[in-house]
Amino acid sequence: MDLYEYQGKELFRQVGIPVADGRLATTPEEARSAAAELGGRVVVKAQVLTGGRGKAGGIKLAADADEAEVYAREILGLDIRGHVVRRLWIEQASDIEREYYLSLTFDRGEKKPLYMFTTQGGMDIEQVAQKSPGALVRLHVDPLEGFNPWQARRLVYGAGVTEASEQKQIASIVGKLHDAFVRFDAMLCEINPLIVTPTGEVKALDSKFTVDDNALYRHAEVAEMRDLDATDPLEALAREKHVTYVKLDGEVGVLGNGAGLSMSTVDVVTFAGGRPANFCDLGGGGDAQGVVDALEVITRDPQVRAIFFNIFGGITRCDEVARGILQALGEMSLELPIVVRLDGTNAEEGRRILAEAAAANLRVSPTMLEAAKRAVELAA
Amino acid sequence: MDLYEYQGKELFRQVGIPVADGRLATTPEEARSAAAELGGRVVVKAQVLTGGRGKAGGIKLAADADEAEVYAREILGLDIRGHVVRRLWIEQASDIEREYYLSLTFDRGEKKPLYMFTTQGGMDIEQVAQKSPGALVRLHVDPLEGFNPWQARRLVYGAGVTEASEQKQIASIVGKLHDAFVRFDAMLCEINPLIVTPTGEVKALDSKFTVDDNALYRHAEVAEMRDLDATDPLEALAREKHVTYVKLDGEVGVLGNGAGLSMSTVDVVTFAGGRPANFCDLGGGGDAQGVVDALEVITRDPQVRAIFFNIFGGITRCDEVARGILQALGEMSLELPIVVRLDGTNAEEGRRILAEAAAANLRVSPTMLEAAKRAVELAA
Amino acid sequence: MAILVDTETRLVVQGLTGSEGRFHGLRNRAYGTTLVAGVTPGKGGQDVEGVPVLDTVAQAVEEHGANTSMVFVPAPFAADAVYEAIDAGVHTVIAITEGIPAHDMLRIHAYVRARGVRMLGPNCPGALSPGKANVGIIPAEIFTPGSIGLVSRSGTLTYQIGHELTQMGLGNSTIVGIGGDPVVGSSFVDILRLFQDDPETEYVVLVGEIGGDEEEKAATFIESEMTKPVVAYIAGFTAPPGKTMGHAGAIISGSAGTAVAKKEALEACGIRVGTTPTETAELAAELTR
Amino acid sequence: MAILVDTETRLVVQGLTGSEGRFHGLRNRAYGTTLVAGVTPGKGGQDVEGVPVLDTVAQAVEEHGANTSMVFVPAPFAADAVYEAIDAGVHTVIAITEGIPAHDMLRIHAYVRARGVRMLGPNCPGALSPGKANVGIIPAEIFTPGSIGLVSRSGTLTYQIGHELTQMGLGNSTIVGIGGDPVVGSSFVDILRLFQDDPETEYVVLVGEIGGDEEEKAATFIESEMTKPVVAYIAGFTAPPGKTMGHAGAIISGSAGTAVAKKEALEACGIRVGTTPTETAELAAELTR
Repeated sequence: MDLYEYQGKELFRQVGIPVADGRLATTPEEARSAAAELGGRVVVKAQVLTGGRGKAGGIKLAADADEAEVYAREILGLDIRGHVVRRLWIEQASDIEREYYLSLTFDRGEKKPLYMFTTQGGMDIEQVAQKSPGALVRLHVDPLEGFNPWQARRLVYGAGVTEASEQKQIASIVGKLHDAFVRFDAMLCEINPLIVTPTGEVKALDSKFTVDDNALYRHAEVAEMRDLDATDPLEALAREKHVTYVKLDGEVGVLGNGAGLSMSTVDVVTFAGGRPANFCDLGGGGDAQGVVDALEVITRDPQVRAIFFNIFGGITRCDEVARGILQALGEMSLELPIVVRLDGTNAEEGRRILAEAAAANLRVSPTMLEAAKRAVELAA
Repeated sequence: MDLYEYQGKELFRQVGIPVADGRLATTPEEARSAAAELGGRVVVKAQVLTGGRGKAGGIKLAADADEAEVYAREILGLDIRGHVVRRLWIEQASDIEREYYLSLTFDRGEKKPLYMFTTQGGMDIEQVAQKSPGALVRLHVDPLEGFNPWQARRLVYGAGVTEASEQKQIASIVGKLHDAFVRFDAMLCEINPLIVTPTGEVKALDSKFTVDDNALYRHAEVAEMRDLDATDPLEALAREKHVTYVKLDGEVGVLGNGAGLSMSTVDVVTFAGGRPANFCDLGGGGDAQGVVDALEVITRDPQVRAIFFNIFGGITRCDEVARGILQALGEMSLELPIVVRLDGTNAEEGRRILAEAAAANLRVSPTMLEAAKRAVELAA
Repeated sequence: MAILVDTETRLVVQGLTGSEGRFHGLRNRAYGTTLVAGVTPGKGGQDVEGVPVLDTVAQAVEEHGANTSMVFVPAPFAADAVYEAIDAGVHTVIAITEGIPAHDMLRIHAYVRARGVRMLGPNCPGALSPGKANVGIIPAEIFTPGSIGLVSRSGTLTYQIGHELTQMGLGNSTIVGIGGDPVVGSSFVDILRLFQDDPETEYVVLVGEIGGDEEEKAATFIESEMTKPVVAYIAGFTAPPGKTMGHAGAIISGSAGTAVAKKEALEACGIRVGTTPTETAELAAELTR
Repeated sequence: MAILVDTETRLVVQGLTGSEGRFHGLRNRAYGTTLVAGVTPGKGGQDVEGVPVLDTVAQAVEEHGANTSMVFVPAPFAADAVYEAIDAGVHTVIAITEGIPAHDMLRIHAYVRARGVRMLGPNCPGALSPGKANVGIIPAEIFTPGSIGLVSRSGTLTYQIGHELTQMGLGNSTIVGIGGDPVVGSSFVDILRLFQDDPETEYVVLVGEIGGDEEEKAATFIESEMTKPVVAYIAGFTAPPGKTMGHAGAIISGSAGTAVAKKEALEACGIRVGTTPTETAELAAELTR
């Protein structure tokens, strides 16, 4: 789960990482009063779960509350890479002397948290890594031993920070970032830029914070931060129905059982020349109601013109799936063409059930590849 | 550093281990008002840093405040195995249905914390270990991974606790004992007995808590618990002077440099037929003032009849030690016979300095063994 | 022989009294796996169709000689269950449980490695050595004994490919699901090493998917250390970046972990990669001719 | 050869700019030890009599090829310094610092073992291989090169015995102080194993003291795995239970860790135990005849 800048900063604040004072605003009026409360110059920042806000006009420096309101009006509703701005973060403006970069990420390859730090902040870290790899200090943390202060020194001295007070402040932030990472089950904690002000203060000017979905059960306060308005409405419906669903941009609705097979099904549709409308995983033990729920989500997408049901029965029984399909047809008066491929546990029984129902829009195909081709044709 | 029962219970309370309510009292009057405040029956418990209080009459059950005062009067000033009772813990009386034993100790051999748990509580655990080893569950904790709940289950089920509520309460206490152990740098946390009341409540009826002296710098609140009145006055003086000193019960005052050599010196005095008055380590880099301080502590013991100075110079320079001895002789007008053996760095110079001083009570011996014999003779 | 599970396996199921644990535990027993005990704290003394239920894994090891544990405990308690199994002394832990926090797995991974214990999962279908033992939720009836080792991060996709192999008359030595989470107990390389050393395995099919770099590491390992032929399949060519595709571990982060990159890495090391499950099975069949 | 420190040693001193670190670091250099750098965070760029001071141990390893670290950092910061040294990649850490909390050492012990790094101390005098290298605070002038390996939990007591050996014309391969704390990086057994494998060592003198059970473990090891003759000394026969005798680790807990028990354990394994340092040196001298 990705957090907004202001949410990540709230978590930073909780572990003691210095951030500028700010307020959330969802209307120009709120932006005005937030700016008035904060006093002085403020930055009006679009809260969107994507990068490139600055270039897209989503960040503006306002001299006073009036200007903050004007900018808020401009930014709210802006579409930034497909994300509509609904929230603003109004923050006291910070003077910037230098921009650094600090992150702690979950390194799957090494199975360890990985620190990255460079004094070349403010830009994309992948660029820094490519252009001047020597400027980027990387350091893993042992998951059992955890953080020790030498690691902060290694980053700070390794990157060539020379001013003693800066060294000390950054070292402290490095340790606190680890606190945040562990305490909130983060997959990513990024501060870019980590700024030094002209008076030598170090603080986090931005935050990128991703929390492990599997760990949300032990972080109720973070789980509540999820912005349901920002997620795709179909994906929100899917979440509600406990259906694993990812919206894609085509016409062939896809339903499989198991993540790997479902991904493979999406691929096969593509290879057959079609465009999948979604990824949808019925899960390992799908029952009839699961099938109904999944079909409801898939067919809510108006782009869908045909549906491909690809089931390999294991724990999932094909007869149960067949019954679910018929139940859904009955309840939803579906008229879209549906191609079904059943194999594995009770596949014959499943096929027999579908054949007996003799629904006009239902076709059964013997193999995955053939079924995919059929579905692509029907969606054309 | 060993803590009194009431101090250990305070730490238990801080981590959430249930203990009975109680008050500290140092006079019979305080004991009375403590008992009155607590209400009902109370137990008057001598606070001494040794075992066997019960048998020595140091624990009494009082029906009311009057009786508490009477018992307090009896117990205060009692000598229990050489420890004079100066503090009492007045605690609400607990009804006991069953007595268990639970501890977490620092296992040097395995280099891991070690849990021990048995339902045969209330008696000496070494006895349980000998008589019915099968009844004692032992379980180590990995120092990097720390505590996990299965360990509590292993103890509780392994020892055969059958009642579900008891299992749950004890499992929780097991986890909290680990919290206490780690949080306070304990070398030992023992609850004996861990009682079950007739209503099924589990609580710690006693505490034995030892904190690592080397870690006291990070536990100011524990360091302040040290009872300077209870330590041997000579050892207290030594602590004040930063001299490593342990009081023994003989006539030959012993001073060495380095813990191993000092221990060896005490041994050699014994093998030579004498009785050492103390262990005293000048430390690795002893200077003249260190020698003066150490001599001051040693000679404060009225039993001392001769002193054996055993120095092997390494980092310590023998000439420096010799000067310290002369300085001490001058300042303290010492008349006790002193046998000095100097070897190693600048030994000749040291011997020359002592020879030139020609003090009447000062003898220089060439070897450790000969010096020991001489000192024993002089003390006889 | 075969790998990981076989006739020597003495299984304890942690969470045997739960509905899933009971269903699959008994199913594994019905297949012929030696199921010696179940563990559910507080339910010691009960039994599940004749299988004794104990309070601790230690009892299963000491009293019933358990050497392999299958974990069906709910996610919030699963990490603790895995530690319990490791410390009790089993040599193999197979964690079926889905949804264990990734940080818990970081610690478990370090812990399990340091102790030389083998672990599959979490979020995995387990391991099946046809004709010998089945530990997990793999439907055994799809597979027949043979010489092809199958290793995958996915369940049903493996069944699909296995099914196609079976249709062609080809059998498997062991089918291994390593799990779909970002950090799992055994990597592709760990399992490939076991297959390389297993006399019953002659060929290997590797079924990867988007996310992480385990397929890339497998490619290097196969090229440098394996003599047995390997073919591969990768799922997720159409997956958009930043979206979790069913498995917690199936996610393209930035430009890392794409199916194209994995396919290229494998092909650069001389490993043929099928475009569809069917083509992959056909490539495997070609090897055996 | 010799063990632990020799002409291959490239030393970095953590805390070189402190008074003790400076004194002993330079003393070690004067003896002939290759001292490549010092580390004091924040003092990088300075030097101590020509020895470069750096901010991190990593720099000492990468830029100066340090392979051994000596730790003189004050106790509250010493654990961190040890971790830094281990992770920077040195193969040997010698911690002179006294007063490191025992819990810190539990964790360090597990950490250092898992990484195959050798560690002496804390609260130890270091290691001296006469004629080759000295890392620590052992006064080298007492010792001469020879074939007796000397290992001890104590400093001065070792000097005493070494001095008596030198007086008899006997020299040492390496003198090792493992440290006087309850948990130290290397046990007697670890060092005995090194001596057993060291061609220059022909005999070993072990100097133990009260507390713990490392002498007992050493006895078993000597009996079962050593071919080289060993004599021993134990200090603390007169020590009362429950009192710390100078070393944090020199304490009899209950009935465990007494000198008598240790002496009996050693003798039961056929190892002669001297009553005094002098007698111990004489026993060692007998071995060499």
